[in-house]
Amino acid sequence: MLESDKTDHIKLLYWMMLTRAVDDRTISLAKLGKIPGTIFSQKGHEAISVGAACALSAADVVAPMHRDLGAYLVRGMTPGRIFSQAMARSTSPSQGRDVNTHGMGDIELGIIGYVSHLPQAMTVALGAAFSFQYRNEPRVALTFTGDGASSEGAFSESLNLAAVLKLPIVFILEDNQYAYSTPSKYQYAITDLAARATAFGLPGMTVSGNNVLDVRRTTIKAIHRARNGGGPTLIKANTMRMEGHALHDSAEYVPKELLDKWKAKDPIANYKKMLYEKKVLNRRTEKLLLEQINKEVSNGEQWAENSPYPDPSTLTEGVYA
Amino acid sequence: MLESDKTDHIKLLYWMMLTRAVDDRTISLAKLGKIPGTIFSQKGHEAISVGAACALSAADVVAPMHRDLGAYLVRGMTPGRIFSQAMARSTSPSQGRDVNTHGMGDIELGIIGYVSHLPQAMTVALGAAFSFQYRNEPRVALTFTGDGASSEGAFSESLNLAAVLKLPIVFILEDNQYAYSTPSKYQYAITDLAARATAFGLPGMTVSGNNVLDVRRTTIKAIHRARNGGGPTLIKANTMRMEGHALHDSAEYVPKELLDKWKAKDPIANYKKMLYEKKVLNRRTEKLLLEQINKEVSNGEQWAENSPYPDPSTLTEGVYA
Amino acid sequence: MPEITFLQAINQALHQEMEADNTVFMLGQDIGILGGAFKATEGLFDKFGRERVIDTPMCEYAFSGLANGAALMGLRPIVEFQFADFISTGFDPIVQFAATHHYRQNNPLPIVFRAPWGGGSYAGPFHSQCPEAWFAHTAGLKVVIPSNPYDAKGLLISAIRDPNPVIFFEPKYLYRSQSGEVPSDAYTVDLGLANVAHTGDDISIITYGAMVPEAITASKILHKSNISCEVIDLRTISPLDSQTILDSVKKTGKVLVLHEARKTAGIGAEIAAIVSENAFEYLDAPITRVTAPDTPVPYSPPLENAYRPNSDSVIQAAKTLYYF
Amino acid sequence: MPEITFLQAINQALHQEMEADNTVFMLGQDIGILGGAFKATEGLFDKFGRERVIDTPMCEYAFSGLANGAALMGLRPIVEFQFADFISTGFDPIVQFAATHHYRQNNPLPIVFRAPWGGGSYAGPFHSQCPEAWFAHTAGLKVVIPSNPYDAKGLLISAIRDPNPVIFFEPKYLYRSQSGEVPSDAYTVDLGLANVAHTGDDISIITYGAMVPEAITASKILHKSNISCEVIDLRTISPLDSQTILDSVKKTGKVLVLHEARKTAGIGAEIAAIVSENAFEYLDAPITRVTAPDTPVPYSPPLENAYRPNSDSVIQAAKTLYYF
Ligand SMILES: Cc1ncc(C[n+]2csc(CCOP(=O)(O)OP(=O)(O)O)c2C)c(N)n1
Ligand SMILES: Cc1ncc(C[n+]2csc(CCOP(=O)(O)OP(=O)(O)O)c2C)c(N)n1
Ligand SMILES: [Mg+2]
Ligand SMILES: [Mg+2]
Repeated sequence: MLESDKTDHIKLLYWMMLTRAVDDRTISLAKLGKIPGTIFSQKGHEAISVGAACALSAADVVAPMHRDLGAYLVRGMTPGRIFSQAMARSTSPSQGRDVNTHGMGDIELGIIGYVSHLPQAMTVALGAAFSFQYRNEPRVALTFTGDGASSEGAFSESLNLAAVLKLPIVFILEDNQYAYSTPSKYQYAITDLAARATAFGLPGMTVSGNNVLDVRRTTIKAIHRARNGGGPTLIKANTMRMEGHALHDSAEYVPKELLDKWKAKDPIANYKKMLYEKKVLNRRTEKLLLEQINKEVSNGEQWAENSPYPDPSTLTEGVYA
Repeated sequence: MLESDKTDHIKLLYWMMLTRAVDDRTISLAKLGKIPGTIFSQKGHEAISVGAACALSAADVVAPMHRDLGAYLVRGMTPGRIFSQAMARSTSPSQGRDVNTHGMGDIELGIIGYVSHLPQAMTVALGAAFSFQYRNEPRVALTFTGDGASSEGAFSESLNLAAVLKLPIVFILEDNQYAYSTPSKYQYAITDLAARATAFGLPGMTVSGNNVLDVRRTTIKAIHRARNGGGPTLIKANTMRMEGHALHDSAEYVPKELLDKWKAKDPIANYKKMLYEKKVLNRRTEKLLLEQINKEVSNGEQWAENSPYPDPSTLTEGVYA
Repeated sequence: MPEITFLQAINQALHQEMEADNTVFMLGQDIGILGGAFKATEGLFDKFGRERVIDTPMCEYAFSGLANGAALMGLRPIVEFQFADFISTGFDPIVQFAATHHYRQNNPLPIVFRAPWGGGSYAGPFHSQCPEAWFAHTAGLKVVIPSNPYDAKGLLISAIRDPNPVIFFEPKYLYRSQSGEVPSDAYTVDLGLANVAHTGDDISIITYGAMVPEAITASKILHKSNISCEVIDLRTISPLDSQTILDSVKKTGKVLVLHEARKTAGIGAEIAAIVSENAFEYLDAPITRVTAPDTPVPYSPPLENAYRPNSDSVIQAAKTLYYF
Repeated sequence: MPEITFLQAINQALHQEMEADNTVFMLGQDIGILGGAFKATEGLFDKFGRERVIDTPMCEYAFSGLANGAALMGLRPIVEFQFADFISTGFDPIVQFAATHHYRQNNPLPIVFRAPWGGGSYAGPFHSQCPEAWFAHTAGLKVVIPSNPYDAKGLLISAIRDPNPVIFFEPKYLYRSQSGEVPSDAYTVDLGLANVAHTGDDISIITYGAMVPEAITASKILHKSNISCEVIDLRTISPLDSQTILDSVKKTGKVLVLHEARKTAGIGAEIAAIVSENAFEYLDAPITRVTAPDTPVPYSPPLENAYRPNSDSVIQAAKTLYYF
């Protein structure tokens, strides 16, 4: 294995671990009463958001949904700004105006903030892709959606419009088997959501959403296709949401066996194991990684906590540009 | 051929001829300035609306769109009431409040009036089907949509919801190759819209929309399936819109060759020819049919013209039940 | 009478109407097994099963449309939007079909579109909205927003029994913060009738929803300064009870309209218009609106606290009005 | 200056801005080959091709969302809804994303959402709507409705150049019925400024869109009865030009608000509220609203004629107001 491959593997691990660490810390902060709003659990989704985001080039853009913390981090959003957003501080990407990952966009980093209405981010991503095509730029838009959101009309309209205009866009469908409490069987009547793609004239692929390499490899292919005028692709990534829908949700509606089964498939633990086996990772490197992540997270938390709340006198500013 | 089959064939012909006659007369009335609003041409769609509606039982309901004049007639809406609606008279199904086939419902006849927003009729039909399932009644809802409307989110949401709830409903997609001026290639990127069905977990079939027997046969099967708990079906009926989108549209964007090709496939002329060949139809019967239809149409027109306009003093009545 | 929360009052109304009338059914996201994001539908799934309490896919357009069709065929659907903010996703079937159907087709459409509504819980721009003005401006809908557990139950039962489509917004801020005495049996509170929640002579505070308790608190405090406020709880936003509004205004001559929805073209504007059209000679001061400003609902507590009116802002405005 | 129709003025603005700025592009149904249902986009497809004049599939949600994303990346989309009635199908992307984006994310979204708007042509409940109040109540959008060819061109050019999402409604009743002198070069009419379309001393008629010519006609007739009306053409509905409104009201003391949208919670309510809040001492009579009633727009000519205000209804109301 080449040294550069090793670095690459470690990087993927780092991003996933960072994602989980930020998620965990956010939950702790919430439990300490430091977060006024709610937060969405990320556990189980790390390989998808990290793997897909790592397939992008710097000039590409990403329009994530609410379980894509990894994509924000990979694109350069610091843990500090993420905590600041959760803690409703003025230094956050929304200046304290939007909640958790909503509206956590930063166009300089190529991140489009989403609105709650699912899967509206897909339609915004269409527009980014359209702008690249319009200007003849070799850039691609990447966007994420959930299994539940795939029942919304906006999902189908987006696939269709992307296919008709042959837009340079990649859709990642994170199939975590639940939409809040609603299991797949009450959400759709087919076995594989990737089939939706075919019905609108784009390729649909399925990957293991718990395998970061699989996610990245397939996304790279789709991005390559999009960048070269081949049009859109839908990638369905299978996973399981390992916690409640959001902070307050104990998710008793999820069978314990299902969680147990998927616990064994943890995207980070398994990837780590593989890296140990391949001798890419050793105790020392892992310790260094952990230290670095802890430092980043703690510094970020500190920074966020020291950030001021927005000044109420700014309330009515910026409604118009 | 049995006598009853003959009658049946003649009936199908009668409904198609009546549909065309009412359509033609409406156009004449419009040209005479007797119709304040616009009207949608029906030419090319007669076999679909008639064939599908003739597959229904009396207790079933139909939620048509704007090219399903035949379905209204088959369900018992008189030409008079149809003219009255176009002429904005108080005797019309909407009491002069809605325009052309919009809001031309009559729940006693099992007809649900549509609103303009396409394909919203599909969602209303879902509710009718749901009510049958809820009450355990062996009834079915039939609804129609266009190729253009299939790009709307409401179309996909409807297929999905129908499949998830296994509703007793049949969707007819009238693929007339255009949505107003927009040809199929700008509307969708697949070759056969019936594939949409599969992607949502219901059977999708294709029929010749210019062959009334084919349409009816397939619809009967789908209705039978729905009535027996088998769930929804999508039937795509291929045809060509033979006139402009609506009265004012000269449709210069449609290639003449395309129209010529489809002119040879006229659903009424060809059916008639077949009936002549099979000796089901002869000059005398055809003449009688024509006379009867002319009489119905003329009487209807007369009745409509003699109907009063709504009284302006009723303007604000009936906003609430 | 037992004391129960606003949320329990809603839940009770749903249970009792489902029991009383088997044409009533519910549909929405996560209302079944979960009992709703706020537990408003708790216990219904266990009692009535998936036949009548349906966890739908995410498709506000299609399930609102389904409700239209089911109502047309004689059922009484209750649709839950997970938050009032998501009613914009099911907008078309409500404003185009449900609202216009009786006028055009003469068939009643008895539907209730319910949703947790409003701010005060730092839930950000997309979980705090107050979209009632969109629907009040749309002819053919009734719009109801209760302010206390008693009204919540009685108005919801009325809404379910009403032959028209009713938008029923539940101030989620009050779900658990408000308790009150509520009869255990079913009863109705008439739609279209405002309630004089507090009587007074100097100023009419016209309001609804979660601002009613704020107005009452303010009135009690203002009383100490010898300012006597009458609080009109509209309860039904559309159609408005002009009579009760005008009666109060004719008595006090001073009007303070209060709501947590945005100002421009909100319900407060309509009330100001009704008053200035019909009680002009009785007015002793400008009509004052105390509302949220014309911005999205911001998340951060200092911002939302400044955004959302409360008893303090009412007291301040009432004093200015009183000494006008 | 050449005389052209309202429709030609719109078409000219589109041609000139497309020429001047290659980040401007258009999308909508049948705007390309057909040139639009009303021919507002005629000639654009031939000149700029499908790259910049895009016939979309039928998907108001997705193409409005696409416009949001394209604007975010620096383009200037112009979206056409075939009728204003269909804007409710693309409602979510407009009211949830476009309207809130700058406030939340600090990036400008220069988009124009255009649509033929309003009644008067017996087109029925779904091809005659006036939904401006929905958008005026939604913070973050500008709403513009011109009343004559000169303003139509100038306001549309301003809207295209504006960094904010603008809802631009075109009274289709005026498309061909109104002609006027329009400079052939590009020019702007500022958004947010009302126009005094007719000066007068006794009554302020505050209106917009296709009601402006009705108000002017009425004013001319009323002049013969020695009633002098000032006609304020709002032009921009949101944000409103309170200054011009109040200046006029302070002069006349009598207010007649006129629009063809429905009454309840319409723009007229907002104007009544602004006036009664800010010019109370100047008012000599109740504020009168002349609007459509709270019903769907009916099709039949006798009904729509009764539904839609016109110069006669203005004259009648103005006389009552004058002799108050
Ligand atoms: C249009 C719309 N309706 C309802 C909601 C409320 N809601 C937030 S997340 C969620 C479930 C989403 O499920 P899925 O798409 O599978 O994503 P997941 O949360 O499982 O990652 C719902 C119903 C919403 N955000 N948008
Ligand atoms: C939501 C919506 N957008 C736009 C329109 C305007 N419109 C009326 S008919 C039509 C074309 C419909 O095409 P299709 O579904 O193929 O039916 P066809 O008219 O060809 O029978 C359009 C765009 C509409 N009725 N509804
Ligand atoms: Mg999910
Ligand atoms: Mg078509």
